[in-house]
Amino acid sequence: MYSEKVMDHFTNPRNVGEIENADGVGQVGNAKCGDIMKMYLKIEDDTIVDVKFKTFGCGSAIATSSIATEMIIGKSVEEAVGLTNRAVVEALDGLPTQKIHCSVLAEQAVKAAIYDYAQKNNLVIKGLENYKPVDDVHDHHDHDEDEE
Amino acid sequence: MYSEKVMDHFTNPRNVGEIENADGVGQVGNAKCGDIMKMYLKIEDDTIVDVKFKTFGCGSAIATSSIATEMIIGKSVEEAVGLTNRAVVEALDGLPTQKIHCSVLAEQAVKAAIYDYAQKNNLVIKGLENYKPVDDVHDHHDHDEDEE
Amino acid sequence: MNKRIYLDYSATTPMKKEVLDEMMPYFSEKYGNPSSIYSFGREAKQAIDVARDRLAKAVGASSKEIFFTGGGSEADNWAIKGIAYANRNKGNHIITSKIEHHAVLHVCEYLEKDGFEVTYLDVDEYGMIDLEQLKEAITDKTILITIMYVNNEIGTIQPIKEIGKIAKEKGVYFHTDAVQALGNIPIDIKELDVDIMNFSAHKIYGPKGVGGIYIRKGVKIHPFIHGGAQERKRRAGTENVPGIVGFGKAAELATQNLDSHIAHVKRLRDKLIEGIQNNIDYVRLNGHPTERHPGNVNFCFEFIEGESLLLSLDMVGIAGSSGSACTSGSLDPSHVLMAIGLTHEIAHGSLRLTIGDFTKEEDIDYVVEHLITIVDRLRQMSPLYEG
Amino acid sequence: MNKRIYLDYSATTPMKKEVLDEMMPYFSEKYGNPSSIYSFGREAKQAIDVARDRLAKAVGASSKEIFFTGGGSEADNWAIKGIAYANRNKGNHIITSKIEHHAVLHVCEYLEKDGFEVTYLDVDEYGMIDLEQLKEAITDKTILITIMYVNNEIGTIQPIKEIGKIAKEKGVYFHTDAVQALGNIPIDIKELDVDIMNFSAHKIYGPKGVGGIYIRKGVKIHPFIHGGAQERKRRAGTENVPGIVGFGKAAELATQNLDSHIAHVKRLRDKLIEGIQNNIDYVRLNGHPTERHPGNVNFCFEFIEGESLLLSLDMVGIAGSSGSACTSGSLDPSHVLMAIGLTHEIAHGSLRLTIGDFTKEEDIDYVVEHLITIVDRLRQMSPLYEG
Ligand SMILES: Cc1ncc(COP(=O)(O)O)c(C=O)c1O
Ligand SMILES: Cc1ncc(COP(=O)(O)O)c(C=O)c1O
Ligand code: FES
Ligand code: FES
Repeated sequence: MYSEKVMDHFTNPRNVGEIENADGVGQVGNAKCGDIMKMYLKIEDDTIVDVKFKTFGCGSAIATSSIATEMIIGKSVEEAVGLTNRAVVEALDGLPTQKIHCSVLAEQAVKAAIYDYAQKNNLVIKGLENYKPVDDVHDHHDHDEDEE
Repeated sequence: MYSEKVMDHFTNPRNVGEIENADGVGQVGNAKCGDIMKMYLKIEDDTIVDVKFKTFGCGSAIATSSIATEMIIGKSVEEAVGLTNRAVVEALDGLPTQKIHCSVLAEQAVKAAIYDYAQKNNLVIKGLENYKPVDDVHDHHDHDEDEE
Repeated sequence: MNKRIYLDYSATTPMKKEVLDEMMPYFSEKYGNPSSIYSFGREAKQAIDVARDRLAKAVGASSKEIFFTGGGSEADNWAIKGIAYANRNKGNHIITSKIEHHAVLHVCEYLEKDGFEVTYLDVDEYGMIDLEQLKEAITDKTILITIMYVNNEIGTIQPIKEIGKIAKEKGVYFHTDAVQALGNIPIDIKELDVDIMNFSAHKIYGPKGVGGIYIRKGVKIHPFIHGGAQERKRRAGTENVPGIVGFGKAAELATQNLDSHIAHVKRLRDKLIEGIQNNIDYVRLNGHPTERHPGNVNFCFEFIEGESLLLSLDMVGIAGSSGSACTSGSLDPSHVLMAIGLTHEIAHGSLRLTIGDFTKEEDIDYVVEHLITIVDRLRQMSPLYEG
Repeated sequence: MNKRIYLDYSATTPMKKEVLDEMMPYFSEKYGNPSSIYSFGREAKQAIDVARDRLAKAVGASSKEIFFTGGGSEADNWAIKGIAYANRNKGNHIITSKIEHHAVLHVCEYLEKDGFEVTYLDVDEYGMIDLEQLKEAITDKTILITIMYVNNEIGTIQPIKEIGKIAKEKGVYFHTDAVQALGNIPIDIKELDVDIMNFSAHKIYGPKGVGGIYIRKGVKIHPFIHGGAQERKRRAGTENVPGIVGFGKAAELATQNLDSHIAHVKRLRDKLIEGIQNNIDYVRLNGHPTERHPGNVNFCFEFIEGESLLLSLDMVGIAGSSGSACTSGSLDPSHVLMAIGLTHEIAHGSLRLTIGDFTKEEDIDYVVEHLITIVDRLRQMSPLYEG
């Protein structure tokens, strides 16, 4: 079901934890839907120098959080805003159709954390101009089924 | 499906054939229904001294004809009239439910042949007073099925 | 009885060794439930995917359009009821033929009691439907045409391509029961305007109790067995993993060996037909002379009745079947034999012998030899036969 | 991964050797079609009769009331649709519960779209229906009550005897899905006022893709699969002879070994329940404390999600299942967990471990040990858990 990459990130998730006094914190999803991702950013000179996450969710929710943190560490804030769920899925060598939304969640968690950073610092960040924080991006669980 | 007795009479049917100038001949069933039995009797002093049959039909039609001939040879005409399909079935160690009607056919063939004998000789035979020759006693093929 | 000559391949087939070998691991080792998440449930799931690909390839379909069922009859029921009830708003008329398998006819009869109207097309003396009659039968209420690919009793092959064209032109769904076609004639769904086609594993040296159905993408059909999310929510129930694996293998073998299979059975079929025609009087070959299942032989023997013929053959080790009423316990002889215009008398004396991969040349000699004797013996016993 | 501890016996079971041994001859040797007249078709027929007797005996029914199907789901569909459509003239109301298997619920939902009305009874926190609520739900339009015997997720055993009495009193048919009951609790249909009951072979160490149904003599029900005259015209389709033979054997074994089976799984079940309760905080045992499937363990672990729990267990060789939404790809967690009143948050973290004949004492120790670590690890990763 899951690629080796997913299983690797699920088994040995990178950057689990919290950052005290993080420069940006974002949380998306909700427990009702079965997944919550919380992301902590440490930002220096517009560059993301550290990321940590905590996730309540399925295997792919954990794996997408993990790989997303890797993908944005060392990147500029603007670059990080550009992270798409597609890129996350590709980096994981794919996800089952009904798990794609987990990758959306990861993208949104990154955006939410950067938005928080921007709000705190009164910044306008390219690519986030129209961003609205959402509680639940879980437009949930597409199915791989045909019409009946 | 069939008892050994049935298979024996099917494989080695007794008294197959015709009797020339028979004293009584009876035919029942019809080809449309898939079974015809024709029975020839030789009768001396009110006693059945020889019987032959020809049957177009299934295994049990052949077996019931065969055993019926055995059961009436040597019997008085009155005794032979008393042959029931039940007795035929019992003598064969049973028949599948949907084949019971073949035994009815055998009973009827005997009766028809005796009736013919009675007609030819202007006799009234006990047990045959109300007998009406029928072309097709095949009220056909009961099923062993439940209500649906 | 030691001798055993099996000539009832259209009824069912022995499983081939390769098929059983492929199934074995899934009974007691890789027994995981394919819907589960743990590794050996996934193993089972993958095995099903492989089987699906194999069956899809065997018939020229995409894997996404293939679903597994609990047999050929279930698939027939699914196809017809599923289409009927899902398209009821469009119309209530169904067209079929008089020589369909009971799994089609009895469903149609059931639907008639529930407000559907069914046209049963005639067939000619060879068992062929008439395309003109078909066209005329279509009304604006027609939602489904269901005509079998290859007839199971007399082996007649219908003009499926032409029927499909007509159906497509008129915007009517077309289902064909291909249970007897798979493994016996080439099938390429891409070339046919068929919307639904169904199969059965045990007719092609696979396991009993497993069927398959092709449902063209976009066809509006209800599920038949509701429940769990198996088969992409189209057919509920824990998958018969070993069975499906076996079906996949059997389908693969059937296509790989199709040419040699056809050549083999056809040769023996023609030998048997000739053997009977040249040696026994008062016989009639049923079915089409050329558009015919390569392994199907079906004769009527006048003056005798099918069940006693079968019993007699069985006693010398030959297994065949008959459309005689007496074998089925029903009043009338086979509806197929009646539909091609046989009288009751003659239809009663029918014998179907169907040839398969394990049939040998000498089996045919043996059968002809014994048939001659048996038919003669039964005729001598028959009040209809005037020697 | 070498270690394999299978704790998903309620999903499916490995086939027992005795079962497979009994099936083997029917694949490639005694492959005759049971409907045929020749001797080895009759062999197959006899084998089916033996299987039918065995299943009948296992549940205290007469053989004439037992029919074989292509699985438990087919039998559920048959029971409910068959009764519904055959008795439509009497009424259109069906009563079921909120915790039925999907093979029951989805059929009921289908029927609702076709003019039937369905009452879904509540259950209490243990998963028990309320007999008073049942009585009140019955109207003069009610034709069927369908309540499962043993729940597949949380193991709760319903008061089938009492339900049957109520149904009988009111003249309403009563169907119970006994798929999880067979082989796990004693069943004696003679003692119960049940009209229809269904089973599945692969839950009792038999083959996948074979089910059984008890239909009390006289019950008015339509056939579900129309076609050939198999199963005394009640269920068409060439019989899955090896599968049916295997089911018969499995049913026989299940009853012969019932007491020792129950004692064995119950002991390990209780050990596992205690092991979890004594070593892990924030857990909740789902289902009834006593009226419970002897091998069923179902817990919610707060702050974590079921799929990641399952995956983690799989990595140390433990196979379980979950009512988590994420495993099923559906929006909501298990309808059963919701019906017993769990919140979404908690229901997401459920784990079902079901014990069977091949489970060993040390397996339980291994599972508890690993569960402690895994739950802790996932909780450390969870934003909901405040250490
Ligand atoms: C209670 C219950 N009913 C029905 C079924 C369906 O049985 P099958 O998988 O044989 O279709 C199952 C198992 O999946 C079950 O647990
Ligand atoms: C043409 C045809 N359709 C359907 C079926 C039914 O298939 P199954 O026996 O697998 O249910 C058969 C064989 O019995 C058949 O020959
Ligand atoms: S968290 Fe629900 S599917 Fe991933
Ligand atoms: S002759 Fe028809 S069943 Fe015997």
